[in-house]
Amino acid sequence: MTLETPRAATTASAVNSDELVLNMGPQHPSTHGVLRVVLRLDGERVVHADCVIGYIHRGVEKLCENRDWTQIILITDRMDYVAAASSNLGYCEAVEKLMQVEVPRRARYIRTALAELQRIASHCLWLGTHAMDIGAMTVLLYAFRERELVLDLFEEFCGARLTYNSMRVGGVPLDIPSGWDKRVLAFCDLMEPKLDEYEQLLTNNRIWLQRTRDIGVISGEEATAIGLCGPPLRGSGVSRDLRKDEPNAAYEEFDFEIPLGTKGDIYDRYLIRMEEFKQSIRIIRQAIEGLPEGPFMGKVPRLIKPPAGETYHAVESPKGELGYFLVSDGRSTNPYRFRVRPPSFCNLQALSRLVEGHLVADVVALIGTIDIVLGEVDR
Amino acid sequence: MTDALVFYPLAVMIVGLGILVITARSPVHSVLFLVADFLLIAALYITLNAEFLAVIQIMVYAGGIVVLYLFVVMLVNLKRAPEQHADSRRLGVIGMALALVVLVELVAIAYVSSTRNAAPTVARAVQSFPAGVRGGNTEELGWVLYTDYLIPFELASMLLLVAMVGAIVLARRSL
Amino acid sequence: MIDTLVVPLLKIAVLLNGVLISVTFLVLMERKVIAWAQSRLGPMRVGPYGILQALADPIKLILKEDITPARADRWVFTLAPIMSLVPALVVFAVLPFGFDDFYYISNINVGLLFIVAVTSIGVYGIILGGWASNSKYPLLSSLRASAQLISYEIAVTITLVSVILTSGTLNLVGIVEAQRDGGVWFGFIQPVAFMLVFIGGLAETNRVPFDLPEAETELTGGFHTEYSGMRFSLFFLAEYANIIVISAVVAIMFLGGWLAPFPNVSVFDFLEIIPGWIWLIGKMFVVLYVFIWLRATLPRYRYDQLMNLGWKVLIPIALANLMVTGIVKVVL
Amino acid sequence: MAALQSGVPGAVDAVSYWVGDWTVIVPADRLLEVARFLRDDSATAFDYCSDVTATDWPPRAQRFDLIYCLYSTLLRHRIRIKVLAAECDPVPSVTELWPAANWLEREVYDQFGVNIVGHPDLRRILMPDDWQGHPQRKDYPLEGPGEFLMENPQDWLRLRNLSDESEIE
Repeated sequence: MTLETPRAATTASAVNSDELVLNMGPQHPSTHGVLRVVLRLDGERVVHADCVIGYIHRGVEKLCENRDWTQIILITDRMDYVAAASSNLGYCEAVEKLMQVEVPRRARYIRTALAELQRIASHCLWLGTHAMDIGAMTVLLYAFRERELVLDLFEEFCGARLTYNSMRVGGVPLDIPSGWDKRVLAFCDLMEPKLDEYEQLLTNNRIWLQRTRDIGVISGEEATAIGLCGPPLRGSGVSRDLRKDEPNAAYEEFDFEIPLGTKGDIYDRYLIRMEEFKQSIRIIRQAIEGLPEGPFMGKVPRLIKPPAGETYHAVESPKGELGYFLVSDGRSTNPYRFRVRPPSFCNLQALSRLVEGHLVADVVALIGTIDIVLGEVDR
Repeated sequence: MTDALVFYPLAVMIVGLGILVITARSPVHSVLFLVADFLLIAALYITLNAEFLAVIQIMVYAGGIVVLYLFVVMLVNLKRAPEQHADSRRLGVIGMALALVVLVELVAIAYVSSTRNAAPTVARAVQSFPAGVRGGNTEELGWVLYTDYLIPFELASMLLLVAMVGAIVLARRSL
Repeated sequence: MIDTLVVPLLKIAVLLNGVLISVTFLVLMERKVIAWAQSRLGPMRVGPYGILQALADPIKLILKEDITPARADRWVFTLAPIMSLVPALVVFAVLPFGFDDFYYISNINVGLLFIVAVTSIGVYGIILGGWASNSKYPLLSSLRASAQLISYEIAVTITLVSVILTSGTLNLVGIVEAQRDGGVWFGFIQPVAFMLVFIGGLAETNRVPFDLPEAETELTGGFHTEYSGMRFSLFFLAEYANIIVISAVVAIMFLGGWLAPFPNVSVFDFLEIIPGWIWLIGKMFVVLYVFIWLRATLPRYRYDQLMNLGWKVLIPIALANLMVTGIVKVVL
Repeated sequence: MAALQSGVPGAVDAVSYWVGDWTVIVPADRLLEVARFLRDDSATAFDYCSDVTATDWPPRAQRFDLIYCLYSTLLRHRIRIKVLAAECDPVPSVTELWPAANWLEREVYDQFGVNIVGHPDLRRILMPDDWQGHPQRKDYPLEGPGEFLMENPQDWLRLRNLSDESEIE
């Protein structure tokens, strides 16, 4: 592209007339829920994009401030509803930090395995919908086929397929069912060849490369400044994964790598998530094979009532940094302040920066690459 | 007799559609009438056994050029009320004068060609190939175009090329 | 009287019904093939293995409410689906299914050009449909669609010229005759042209990976977003009828039409026991299958990439192919 | 670490350390100064703003705590800045330092009604633009302010100060 001279601009405006304002969403097949993006278009090129969110704002924070500490676990399920276990993990650990409770090692291992299974399920959903947005229909069904298997494992563990309520302050509510560990390992064996299947369809597909390379490029410094987290931040080459940087659960005992991108385009973010699948499988294997004996629940009073104080605790959810800021007044059984730092919300903020100058079709691809869940954005 | 039966209704419809083109209120409707008009003219060509010409008429005019008209008409803001011409009467006079010139020209051409029997090659071409023969008049048309009329043909294509280059230069002044 | 009026009318009736029915089954075939590609079953409820789905779909569409948006241009809104369906069906008038008089409705000398010309009229349905809806997504998509159709039409038409040079005729029956006499399908003589026409055909029928005008995930449905009921189904019919036309053109021009395979090898003469029209339909099926297969496999191009491909890749290749064909023709 | 930053700007009211988290309390008018120092100084290098939020303590005169959670991607440490503000006190926006704070501050404004000044685009974010009240305040009832029915479309138009349908995009 060359810069237009003023003269050309005047002739162009005579023909082009005005910019077109296009409302993408809240009812649109690829805004992944009820995101609304108001696009100002010059032809098909996006001049400006403004995200309008809040369509499923349910006042989760307010609600949680009126529920007691245990009931909240249920509500965290309903924020990022495709990665409920990660939300559970973050919340339970934040409360444990507030109460200074020691969590037994076995519980931490189980939590890690659950969180990583959840990462695989969430990434499956991301992969399927992202590919679908770019037009590759089959990947969606392949990815959902495997996600189904993860959901089966969760169902076996805690009885639910979507909103698990799978952890408690101090540990996990139940020990693993007999044979579950073997089935998890069998799933890991099955998942690895399936990943190759996805990659065959996409990684070297020339159309896929054309659609994803050099689209939505963002440098490491800018990504940090704008608050990207999770795979989009790592795609820009910033090494920041809370599993390594601030190890929670049992991550410091496991051996895994953090994939980093170089360019910060859609393709890099895609490759990173594909690699995270493999790393997750690696972590699950270590967690299940090395599962220690012992209690699965720590010593926690029946009525949870943390001392007065406040804390911020963040975990690496599939979407990025999922942080909980909790304030306890030490008197009531409700948190005084319950604040979630939702990764999707902060990542979505970068959308208008990413899409500028790209085409309408890229907007869809970029929404996909950010991997948002509106339940978490709007809360 | 049958020729006349086909020709006159066609001619009436062509003229009628032509009038609708300039009287229709919405420009898009005008363009649509124009398409219909071109299709009927193509039908007229078929009655003259000029299949190739008929198909080219549809392909180039109906399928190509009018689509571009439609683009322009659609993209220009139609909601704006048609602007009142400052001096529509003077424009009308100029229009009438131009129409008269064209009319005189047409009559002159018709007169000259009927007396002097111009374009003998084309007439020969049409007559030498009766309709229905494999290859039809397409071959003969190509033959005539690339031999007797080579220079006008090449000139016309040069003109189009220049127009194309000009259009690109206009559209992308910043190149 | 019977020869000039009744027989053609009968043929037209048979062909039209045949086309419409095959469209419904083509939809079923598409759903089934894609389902198998994606390790699912596809429609299974209506009839054995879901075969009657082909009938249930049209019934559903006919019975649905037909909505005209409040601010639409009523006349054009109604006219658009008709304008897109009619050309798609008219083309079948010149498609031959055999050498014999019996197998075609009309055998005109400029058959190939006729097909190109008439399909180019189909653009109007799309442009007008998008415009008349008075809605932004359809307008965007109709602009996309018409630009796409016009660009790829140029590439396809230039490519067809090189095939015409090889065959020496514009007549579709003549083209198949030339393949019979030459003893080889044009797909082997003109492999580049074959690929170009195939790709151009994908683009002209808005198929994946060129399905931008109806890119559901971008433009919510494309130029027929505002259409419903019968008018929508007319668009639908037109689209699939066009796919059948393209597959027929590809089969006739490059795959020997109704000729049995290996027309020059006497060992394979027994293949000619099967009637020619079955061969043709079989070849069309193969082409259609590839269309569907691609849909299950490939992602979608972006609009500018599509235009680049059309103007900067396909058209130059088509021109080069034309030149090479011309030189070879002169030298031989 | 905390000693370092308190040594340089000299604007910190209090420092606390509890369950592994550092918190500094800063007056609102010194916030930008402290924040810029924390971002730019090589010993702190807080280049990442993870969260901006608030807590409402109604009986207090300065009822709001604004909390800025910062993180350093280079040194991998965290800190919280806390700013106390009354209902109308202007609190400077840190959006120019960390663009990430843009939506987070909008949310604080939306949910608490904190008077943030210098924000480039201060609109409601989660609640509708014409919402009355700020839901996260402690004096806002959980069930909401109660809804009033709008049976007549004209009511809806009047609510938005529109005269007729044509003004609606």
